[in-house]
Amino acid sequence: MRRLLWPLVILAALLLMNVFFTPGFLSVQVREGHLYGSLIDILRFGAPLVLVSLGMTLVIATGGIDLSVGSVVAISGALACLQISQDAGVFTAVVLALGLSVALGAWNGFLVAGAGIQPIIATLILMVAGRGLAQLITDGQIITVNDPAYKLIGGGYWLTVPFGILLVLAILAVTAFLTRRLALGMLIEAVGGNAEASRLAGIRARGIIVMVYAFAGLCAGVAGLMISSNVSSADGNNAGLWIELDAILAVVIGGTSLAGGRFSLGGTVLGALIIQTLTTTIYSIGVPPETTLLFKALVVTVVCLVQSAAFREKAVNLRGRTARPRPQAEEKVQVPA
Amino acid sequence: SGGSGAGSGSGDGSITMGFSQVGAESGWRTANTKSVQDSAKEAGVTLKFSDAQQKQENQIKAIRSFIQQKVDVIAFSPVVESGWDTVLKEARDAKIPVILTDRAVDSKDTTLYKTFLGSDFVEEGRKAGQWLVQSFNNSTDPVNIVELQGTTGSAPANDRKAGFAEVIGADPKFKIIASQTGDFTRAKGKEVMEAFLKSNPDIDVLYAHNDDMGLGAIEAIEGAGKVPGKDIKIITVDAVKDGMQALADGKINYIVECSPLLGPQLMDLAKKVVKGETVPTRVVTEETTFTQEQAKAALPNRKY
Amino acid sequence: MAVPEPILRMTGIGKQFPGVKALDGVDFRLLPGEVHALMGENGAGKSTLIKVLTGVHPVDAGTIELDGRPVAFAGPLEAQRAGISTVYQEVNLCANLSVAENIFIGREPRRRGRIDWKRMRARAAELLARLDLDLDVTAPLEAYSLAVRQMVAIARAVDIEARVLILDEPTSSLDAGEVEQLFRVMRTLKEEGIAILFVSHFLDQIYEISDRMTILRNGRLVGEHLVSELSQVELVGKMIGQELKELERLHGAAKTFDRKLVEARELGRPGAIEPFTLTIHEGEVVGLAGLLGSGRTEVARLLFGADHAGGGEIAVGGTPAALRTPRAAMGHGIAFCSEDRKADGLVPDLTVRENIVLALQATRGWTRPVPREQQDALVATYMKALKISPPNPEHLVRNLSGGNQQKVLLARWLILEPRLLILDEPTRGIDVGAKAEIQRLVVELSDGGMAVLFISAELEEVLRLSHKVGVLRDRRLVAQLPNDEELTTEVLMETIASGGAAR
Amino acid sequence: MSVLALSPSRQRYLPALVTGGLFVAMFVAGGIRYEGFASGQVVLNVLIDNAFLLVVAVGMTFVILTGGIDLSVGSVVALSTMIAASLMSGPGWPPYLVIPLVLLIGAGLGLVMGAIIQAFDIQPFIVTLAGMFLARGLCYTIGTESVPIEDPTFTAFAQTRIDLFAELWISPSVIIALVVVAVAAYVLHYTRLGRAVYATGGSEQSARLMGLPVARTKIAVYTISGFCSALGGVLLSFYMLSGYGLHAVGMELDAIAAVVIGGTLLTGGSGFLFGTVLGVLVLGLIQTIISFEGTLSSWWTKIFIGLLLFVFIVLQRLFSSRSRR
Ligand SMILES: Nc1ncnc2c1ncn2[C@@H]1O[C@H](COP(=O)(O)OP(=O)(O)OP(=O)(O)O)[C@@H](O)[C@H]1O
Ligand SMILES: Nc1ncnc2c1ncn2[C@@H]1O[C@H](COP(=O)(O)OP(=O)(O)OP(=O)(O)O)[C@@H](O)[C@H]1O
Ligand SMILES: [Mg+2]
Ligand SMILES: [Mg+2]
Repeated sequence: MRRLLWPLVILAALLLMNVFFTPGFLSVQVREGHLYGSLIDILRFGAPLVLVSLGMTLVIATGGIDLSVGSVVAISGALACLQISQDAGVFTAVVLALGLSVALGAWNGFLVAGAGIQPIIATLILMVAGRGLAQLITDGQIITVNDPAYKLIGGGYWLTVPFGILLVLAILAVTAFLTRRLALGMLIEAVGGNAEASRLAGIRARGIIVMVYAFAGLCAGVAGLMISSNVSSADGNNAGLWIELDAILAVVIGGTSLAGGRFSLGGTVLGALIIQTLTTTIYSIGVPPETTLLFKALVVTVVCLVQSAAFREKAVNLRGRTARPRPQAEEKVQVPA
Repeated sequence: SGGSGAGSGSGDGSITMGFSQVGAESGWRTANTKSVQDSAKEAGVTLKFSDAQQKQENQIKAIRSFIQQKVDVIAFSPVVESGWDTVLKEARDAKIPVILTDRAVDSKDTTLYKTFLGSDFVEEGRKAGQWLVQSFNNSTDPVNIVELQGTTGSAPANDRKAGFAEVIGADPKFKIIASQTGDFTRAKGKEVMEAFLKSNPDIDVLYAHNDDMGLGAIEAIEGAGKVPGKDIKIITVDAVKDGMQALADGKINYIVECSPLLGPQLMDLAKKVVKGETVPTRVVTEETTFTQEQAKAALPNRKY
Repeated sequence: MAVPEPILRMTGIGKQFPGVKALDGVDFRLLPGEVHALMGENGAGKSTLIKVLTGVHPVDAGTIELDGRPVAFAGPLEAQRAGISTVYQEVNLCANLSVAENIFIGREPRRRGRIDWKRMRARAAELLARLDLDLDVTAPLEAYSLAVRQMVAIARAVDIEARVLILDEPTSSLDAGEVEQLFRVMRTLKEEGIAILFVSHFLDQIYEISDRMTILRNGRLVGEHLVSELSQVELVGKMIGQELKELERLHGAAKTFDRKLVEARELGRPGAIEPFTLTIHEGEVVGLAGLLGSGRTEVARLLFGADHAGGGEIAVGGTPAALRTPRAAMGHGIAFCSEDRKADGLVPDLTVRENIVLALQATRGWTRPVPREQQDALVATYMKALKISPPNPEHLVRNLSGGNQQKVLLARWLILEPRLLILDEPTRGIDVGAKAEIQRLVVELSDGGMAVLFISAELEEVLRLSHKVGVLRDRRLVAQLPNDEELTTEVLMETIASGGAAR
Repeated sequence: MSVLALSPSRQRYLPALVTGGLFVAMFVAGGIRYEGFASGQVVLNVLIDNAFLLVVAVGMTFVILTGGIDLSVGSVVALSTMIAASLMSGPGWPPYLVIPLVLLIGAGLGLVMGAIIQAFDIQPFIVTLAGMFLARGLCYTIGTESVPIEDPTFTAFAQTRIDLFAELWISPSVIIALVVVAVAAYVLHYTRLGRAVYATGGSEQSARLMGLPVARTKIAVYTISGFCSALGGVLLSFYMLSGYGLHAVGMELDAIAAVVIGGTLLTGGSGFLFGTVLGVLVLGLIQTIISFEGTLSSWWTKIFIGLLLFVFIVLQRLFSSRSRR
């Protein structure tokens, strides 16, 4: 729990900053039977990022990385919209899209675990080719669909709550169950923490790695459905562009090390929400596009400094002036070369 | 196989053209590519097509490789205006004529290319501004405008913003109260518009640098319980099919066309250039603007 | 004889880790030209004292004086500059670099600003020859076993011209011959007036080499004594705070076993171990003896499926079995506790509990978690039996002392209750008390029908436990001797030396 | 199974050797398939067109060898072009002032990032990501338009051809890049800094306990990477004769890919500069093949790049996989 403290503080600070600029920022109303407000927007637009980050967390915990999620997002949305535009049922479309996403994820996993290729390169292949595949599916055009059932996934509401949020909560719950109630989490952490030791402890690391990449594919696939459903169209060119970077950032902000090992699902969710809040903040307080990146740089720097125990310690030391006495031995005691 | 286009390629009429496209970042661009490819086929031009994936260095590399392959003519849509002198000089030294499409280059040396075929983004911004000025000319109330910009730093975003600002700047009642990049995409357009709607209670006009962002914004506006086209007037640029549909449905008020269908004109120019005929140094594509009524009429024959 | 001025004096040293008081008011002094042993149980604070001294950890309380001047090093680099050369407990070398580089990195011989690789290699070979070691110094260190790495670390430390040499359990994987080489070098250094701080859990070694010792218990100073004035029994009493029961010879005579459990026929792996044939029976403890690099670890890894065999076959319980992966071997009830706990054993970022149940969980698959109550019960039992300290199962393994980490690794395999337990140097770095406990456990388990393959550099230990001893030399199984009255360490040494011709 | 029987000490060169062999094979295959491909100039063009990437990848190699990563390189490249262009076109600074300044700024940014990573023990990914945002953001604050460079020195540099024999030529940037590679190889192999880089990547904790100046080494590699990025930016501005905030978008990924394709492990401690050179050449060659192929649509281009990469990586794996220990 303590690990989540600092991400929480940062999130709260960002939200407060918004209240300062837009006093009604935190208010949530029911409008036309839907929840309506900036907070809901953050959750709704953040939902795909949370999902992708969730998959990314497990991949990173095994000591890997998945650059292809953005392409999978595009492919999944493209395939679903193509199917729907060709009069296939929404259900078929969704199943096909998710099936393909899982297969693509498993392919990554196979390259990493089976062929022993470094994750960053293994997934780079799909990152590049997958974007092409998405464009191939859409023929480079934007496929517009008008299907209320499909619209529900990313743009609709259920019991006044945006459906996407519910979907993310459900997947989050399942993931938490699989990893923390069942033993998957511990085995993943073991593989990421010391692969050879895990092998010698009898863990079937390959299976776990393939599964984790497939799960990342699934998450990206669902996110792709959400994104395309939200705007009722599939954009093979732009959907999910750079989302892998945001997702990795979310995981890192959430306190999971890129070296693998220990992971924190809660931290990742907070990380993703911080990123989405930051984006919304930029829009609503009117940071001009030319300075957006400077603002982002500033926030990311503050985030990582605040998270760093070393920084906090040094900051406290500086205030209390309790710096350690420096050694005096250097000048006198010479080492023979 | 068809590597070299038989020397200077003047007599037998078989022309090899090297075409370096910016990328495939939008439906507009894809339509542009298709138009070039289709009309090349029709005109009997062998097309060497290369996609630069939005990177100038890739375009430079592609042009180099066209020179290497000794094509008869090179055409390309520059990612940006600057930085083409070196490679264009190489083309000139190799005696390969160059045609610019879609965007210009800012080189002072105009002998580097034969002609420039394309739209004028600043003019597009101006047209959008002019319609706005006209449709509000009998009111004196302040007009609150929000702007959805294209990708930060990209030429269409810079120019469409500048042209628009130039025109509306003349009258202080027009106020751009918020301006953000929507990266030319629907998803971003929607997301940014949602934020605008929350932080700015009265928005009168939305100016989007392309249809897609406008279409995304329409969803946001509807989601906020307002009526696009009525409560908030919407101006966009491009006139792709989905945009025209929305215009015809009354959800958009005005679209400035930016036509991607440069192919036929490009092939004509290429043939002339290869034959050594003189061509005008600036060929503007035939483009228009659409109101809601015009859209209803034009929609049935809209190809892309 | 007047005691000379100490070169190093630590007074009132205190060190607090989150939840653990590792050092509490410890005084320590080191005289020039002496070998000073630092004694204590696992987790007593020996390594921490060394790390605090060399600036790996900042001190919380107390002062350190070198040559009468107060010092506080910011890190090993500064300590080294001030003339303190250290071999830390876990072999801390870079396995990706060559042997020569590991010895010289940071002080490479240079000519006109550039590293003189040729001279570096030559000097490295020379240095290793001083320790009686003949290695390809251009090969990456990862090609060598843990024991060799330990020797390389020692070579590095003794070559740094220092006034204080600190060796934290340098001998834990070494066999008698290597230890002898090390001691020879230590004596030379001592004669040159260098002060040596030495940590080991082998009491015989302490009594052989040390002049003086300081004893720690639970982070507190128990006392400083001249080695000649304190008997082994007294020492152990001071270390653990109570008398230790006499170490009896646990397996007197060779028994006969009739139920074959694991049979390896012509099992081998080119370049690693010649084909060997070995039969292990239920309830039998088979010891493996041999010199450093003789191939003991390779035998164990093949039996566990950790490496792919190049030829031969294995039968378990009479039926042929394909042990291609560790997992497959575990399916046949075989467990393997590896010698290199850092690289092949523990997951440092997981807790003690998680590390202990890891193998058990692996055999069950991720869908059937070991219930938490069962985990807690198992972990509590073994933490108590092995005296793992601090007694908190939720501690991260990385923060445990070396010996306690070793116990955690052992516990992982013991809770599996395998049919064949392969122990590769299981008592590495474990204190006398716990060692006896572990040996007792092995006997108990084998009496209960479990077979054990026991590998140790300590021949006495092998003899004390085994019913049968396999002898390896130059990666070949040269002899299998029943452990009867005639088998003594001398006989074993002789067999190793002669390559199986003796007897 | 190992195809080549190498002694353990030589075995670490295997990935680089395999990569080199595959590069040649790829080139030969291209020569058979495309007319005009099998010429020396095509290889030289790969160098000419990727000189800046090579320089950036050299810096990245240092960082990755310590087990870190630097995401800021692409933006620092862009920032360098932008600063150079705007200083020369606006106040009209001379190039001999501008270039050192740009290099200084690049190295300075790297230094600051390295210092933050080291002092506050923060993951390099996140710090350099902030650096990436910062540098790109600075570009936009300077200007969102592309700024042409008309300085005669730059133009001359851009258009100079250094003729080799038989009508082959290279650009001065290639020479600069090769010099950078040579210097870097020397530093990595023959200086203490270089060896400390490998040691830090092998095990940071061990390196520290062995008394190596780990902190200094880590800060140094980010400074080197920042410097190389700035130099890459200068080369890019020779190549493009313009400064632009959108230059070199995603170049960090190209650089990382080149390093990793070259056989360097992302976890640090293992790899060679020669591999990085090969990695850059492979990426460049893939691009050349694409442009010779000539008929690929935008999306088939991407799919084809992915496929070529895939085939390459799998073959590389196949030939260099050693039997486990
Ligand atoms: N980094 C750390 N964080 C927290 N606790 C630590 C850390 N390092 C050591 N400890 C604790 O300090 C105590 C002393 O450990 P130390 O390593 O000094 O023991 P030791 O005497 O060297 O034992 P051994 O013989 O097993 O090596 C132990 O209880 C250990 O758990
Ligand atoms: N003295 C040596 N000279 C050369 N190589 C050695 C030496 N000692 C060990 N090796 C290398 O270490 C590898 C591992 O050997 P192995 O682990 O089987 O030895 P071991 O009998 O278990 O001895 P120990 O574990 O005590 O080193 C061997 O394959 C060999 O390459
Ligand atoms: Mg210790
Ligand atoms: Mg061994």
